[in-house]
Amino acid sequence: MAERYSSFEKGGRRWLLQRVTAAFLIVVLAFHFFLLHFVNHANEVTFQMSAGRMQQWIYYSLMVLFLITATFHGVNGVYNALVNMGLTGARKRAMKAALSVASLLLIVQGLRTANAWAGIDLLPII
Amino acid sequence: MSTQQPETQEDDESEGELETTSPAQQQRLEKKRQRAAAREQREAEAAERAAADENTVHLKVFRYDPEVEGKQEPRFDDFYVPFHKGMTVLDALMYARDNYDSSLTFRHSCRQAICGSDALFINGSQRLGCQTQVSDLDDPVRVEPLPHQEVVKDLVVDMEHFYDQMEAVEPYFQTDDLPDDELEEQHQTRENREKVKMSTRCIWCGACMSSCNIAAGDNQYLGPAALNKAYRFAMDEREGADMKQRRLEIIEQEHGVWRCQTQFSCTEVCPKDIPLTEHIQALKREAVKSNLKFW
Amino acid sequence: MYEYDVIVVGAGGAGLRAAIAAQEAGAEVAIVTKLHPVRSHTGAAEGGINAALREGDDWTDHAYDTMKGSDYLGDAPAVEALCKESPEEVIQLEHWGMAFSRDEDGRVSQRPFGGLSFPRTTYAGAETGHHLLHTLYEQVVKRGIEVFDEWHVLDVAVTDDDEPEERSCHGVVAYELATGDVEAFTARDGVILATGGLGQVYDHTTNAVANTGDGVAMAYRAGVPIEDMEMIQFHPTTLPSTGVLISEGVRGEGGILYNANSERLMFEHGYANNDGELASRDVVSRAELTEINEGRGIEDEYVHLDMRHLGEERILDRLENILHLAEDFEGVDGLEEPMPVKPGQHYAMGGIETNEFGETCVEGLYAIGECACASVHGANRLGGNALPELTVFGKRAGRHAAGEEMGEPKITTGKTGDYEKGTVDSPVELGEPGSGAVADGGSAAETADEVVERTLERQRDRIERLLEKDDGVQHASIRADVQKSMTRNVNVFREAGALKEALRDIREARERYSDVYVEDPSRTYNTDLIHTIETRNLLDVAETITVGALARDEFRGAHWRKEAQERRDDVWLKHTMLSWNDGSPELWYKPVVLEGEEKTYEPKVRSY
Amino acid sequence: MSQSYNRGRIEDFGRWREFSAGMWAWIFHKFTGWVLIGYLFTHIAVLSTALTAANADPSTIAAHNDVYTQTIRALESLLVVRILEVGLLAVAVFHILNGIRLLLVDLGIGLEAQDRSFYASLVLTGVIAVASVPTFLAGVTF
Repeated sequence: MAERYSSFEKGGRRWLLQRVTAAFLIVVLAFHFFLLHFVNHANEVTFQMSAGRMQQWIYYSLMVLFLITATFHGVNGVYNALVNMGLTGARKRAMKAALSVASLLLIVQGLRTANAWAGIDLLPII
Repeated sequence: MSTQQPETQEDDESEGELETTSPAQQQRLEKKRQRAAAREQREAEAAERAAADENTVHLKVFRYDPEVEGKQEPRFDDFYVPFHKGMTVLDALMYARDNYDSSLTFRHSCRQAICGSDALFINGSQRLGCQTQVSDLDDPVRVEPLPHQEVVKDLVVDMEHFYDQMEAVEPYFQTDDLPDDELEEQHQTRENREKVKMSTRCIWCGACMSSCNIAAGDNQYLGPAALNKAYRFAMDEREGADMKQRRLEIIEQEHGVWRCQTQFSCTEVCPKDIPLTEHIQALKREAVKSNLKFW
Repeated sequence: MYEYDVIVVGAGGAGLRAAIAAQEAGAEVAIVTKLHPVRSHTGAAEGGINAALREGDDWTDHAYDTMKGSDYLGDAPAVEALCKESPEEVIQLEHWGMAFSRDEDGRVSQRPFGGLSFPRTTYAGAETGHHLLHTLYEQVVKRGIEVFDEWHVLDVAVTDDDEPEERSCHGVVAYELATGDVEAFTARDGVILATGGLGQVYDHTTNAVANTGDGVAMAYRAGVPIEDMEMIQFHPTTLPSTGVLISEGVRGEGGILYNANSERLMFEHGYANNDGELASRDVVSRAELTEINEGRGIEDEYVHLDMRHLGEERILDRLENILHLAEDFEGVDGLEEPMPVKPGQHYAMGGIETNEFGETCVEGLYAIGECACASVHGANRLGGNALPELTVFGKRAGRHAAGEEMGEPKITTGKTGDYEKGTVDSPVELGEPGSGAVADGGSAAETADEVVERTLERQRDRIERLLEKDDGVQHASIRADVQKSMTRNVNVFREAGALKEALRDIREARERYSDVYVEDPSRTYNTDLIHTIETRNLLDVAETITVGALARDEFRGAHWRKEAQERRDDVWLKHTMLSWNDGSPELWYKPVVLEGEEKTYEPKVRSY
Repeated sequence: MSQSYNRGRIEDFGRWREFSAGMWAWIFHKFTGWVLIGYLFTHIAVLSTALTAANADPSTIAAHNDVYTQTIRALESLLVVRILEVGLLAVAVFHILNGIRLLLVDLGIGLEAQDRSFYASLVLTGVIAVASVPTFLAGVTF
């Protein structure tokens, strides 16, 4: 019982962030779907059009934020689910590290793709 | 009548006793078992007659005793109990125990939904045996011990962990703000009493904890009952702001309120209709509010 | 072997309060209880706690009401202690956080109750006992007091001296349900019995299944005199099918009793022309049964209690719990229809004889709460007087046992003051079958350790015998027969023939019990064994009730006799005492103490 | 409790028939969450073809012959992908609607209606998914 009072992480911040990102995602995801399936039909997608949108900095920023919040919301959700299933100790720490690395990779890869469209050469690694 | 039909496969008769049993006890057990077998036969016949009678309740009761041979392997026993209007599941169990099998074991005391002894898993839901009318249930009535708690014997589960969680939230009133006059009470508004009223109704039956699959996965999760207890004190204005802060720190910890996934299963099974999920959510908001102050 | 300064047996309101008090007085305390504390039957108390708290009220008025309610069988020093200390105990509970109902100004609410001259019953909805029990248990948790829950106390370790007044108590022996272990608990300073009621003697009772009079029976067999056992309270408003209690609070708030002709029976048939439904409990119970017996009952079984006119808002505010009970246990919606009610066994006014500090005549043995008889309730307990008794006498006994100096008691215990011998015209031999008056045979000069050790051995043997015996009678049928006989023969209206019938039934049950065996061989959570042991206690207790009822040929409070339907102060201003006398019960009497601190309570005609 | 005595048939998923609305909502939310996070990774992987495409000759891009455009078109021409997309929409819509429900619960709004709001989320999800079929299947080559 002692560790109850010395928990390294209160969880309250992650809980709140999960809610805040949820609220943001509800709006942006709806917009994303609407734009890419109803305004522009999926089979009409071209590199040019994507690049055209990405070159607008507002759209670019929105998509980058979208990527980061979605990754956090999703990965944090997965982590919570695992913890709720009873993951503890070393396996929990390992899972936390693995999920953090996966998130980082996803965000980096997403950014590189966005940059490819936008013509930005910030992350030139192959 | 108890037909004692095990639903699981028959035990291997040669299976040994627990090592601790003395030869004398073994002999005694053996004799009792023989008599039980004879009785079973008589009862099986009676059971068939009873089963034909519409005015009986068919109970399927979970049986397990770590010590008694034939019960070490969990199984379900059938009892056919004469029905009367207003009969509760507890009445039926008591009848079965007093008339068919005196070793049938369950906790019970007040028979009026206030002592919280007889929370059971009845037809797939956590309920108080005394508060559940047999006529409201589908036949047969399946009675099992509370899920997610270790079974001690038959319908009795180990409540220690539940009690530990209850006691981990400092479940006692603490205030430095008592009136100077020893014979004067602290004042409390009706609104404030109303706010904590439902939370004070908890009878520690453990139904909520048993229904919560987060508590099932995370042993350290405080669980609905303990969090409700924390709510009861945190929201009581008589305790003062400092104490509230302290209480929020307890429920904010990793295995505290954030574990709640708002499945509402605790709220649904609570025999005292305490809105447990609502109370836990209120605590989450209080915790966020108090933390935002420091941001 | 466990060792503490003070051992409290039972963890209801009285036991918990005593443990807190003893610990605060510096003692090392353990509570041994056959249930977990929050399962105790104090939790089922609904109505409230009487306390003279407010302007216009005074503890002396409370004492007067209580003496009148007791039909002058209460002992004034105990009654006055109750009434004087109840206010501070209520405030203490409030300071411990108890969720009392509140007035607009934020103070603790009070409401009228039967037999009270002032609305002095503090309450928390219609579940006052639940809140009191949980508040006290919370304080026990806070103080870290050791609780042995689900340990059934089998016996008290009392020396073997010839006279009970010379004996002393050094501990208890208990059986752990989970493991089947029998262990001794040595008490350096005192054992406090707080085992509660004995309602399971009857089959229609508001009491819990666990209320089997264990403390009374144990103390009785250890030689402590048992007092006024015939005084059994039948609560006028219990649900007919289960015996679940409908609080007096319903009548306190204005609920009305109707018979089958829709007559307001309390007034229209003249049972209580002034107070009506709020007359004392014994008066209302007799009124209802008279109506039923004279053919004005509904379905010849019950009367109606109507609270619909109080309005939904008020009912939900103050009596919500009653709605749930009526719905869950009788299928009646109290907002839409009247509730069926009939009298049911509710409370034992009598019990283990103690003085106003909870001390019995055996040194180091205390009794408090319902199992004790100080006596504050005399022949009839007023509604709302049980909960203050728990806290007031719990605190007193706890402190006294912990060694606090509290002065000379005014109430005598044992045969130390005036007493007279009595006789009872029993059709059968009483007490232990076959035992006669065989002394225990121990030497008088036992040390404390020897007494505890001897008790432990005896109880271990007893458990072994019960478990090893292979054939015989099971306890359940014995218990059921006695319960039925008691309900039939020793109920609200009593007459000699039926009482003797009950004694014959009890005798027969005792003989069957001598062949009792436990079918379940398990050492793990063997409730079969525990119930068998409890049934023995019920037999002893049932006998004392019936003997007392047969001896007292007058009508006083809860005790009504067909042969003598009036109060006979010339002969019966005295307590019925019963001593076990090593197996052959002995009846005797001691006078009531009517002299209070400043005045003497002269018996008056009791009308409401 | 993980160490508790295993009572076989009593354990959780065997009792699915007895689950209440809130429990189903939780299960669906978790399930749709897993699908969405899985999709997010896949989605970024597919979009990553844009990295190669960006290095292509501008004329290739103008003629929509770049790897990215070709990949997307190839995928979108498959009926199964289109059907999966309807499924994805349903999953996302449910997660959003139930997410709104959960946010309301967190704010303490409408807790008494939590079961009804779950059913409403389900129905609404179904309606939106069906209504989206014409749009989602438009232009698919069989």
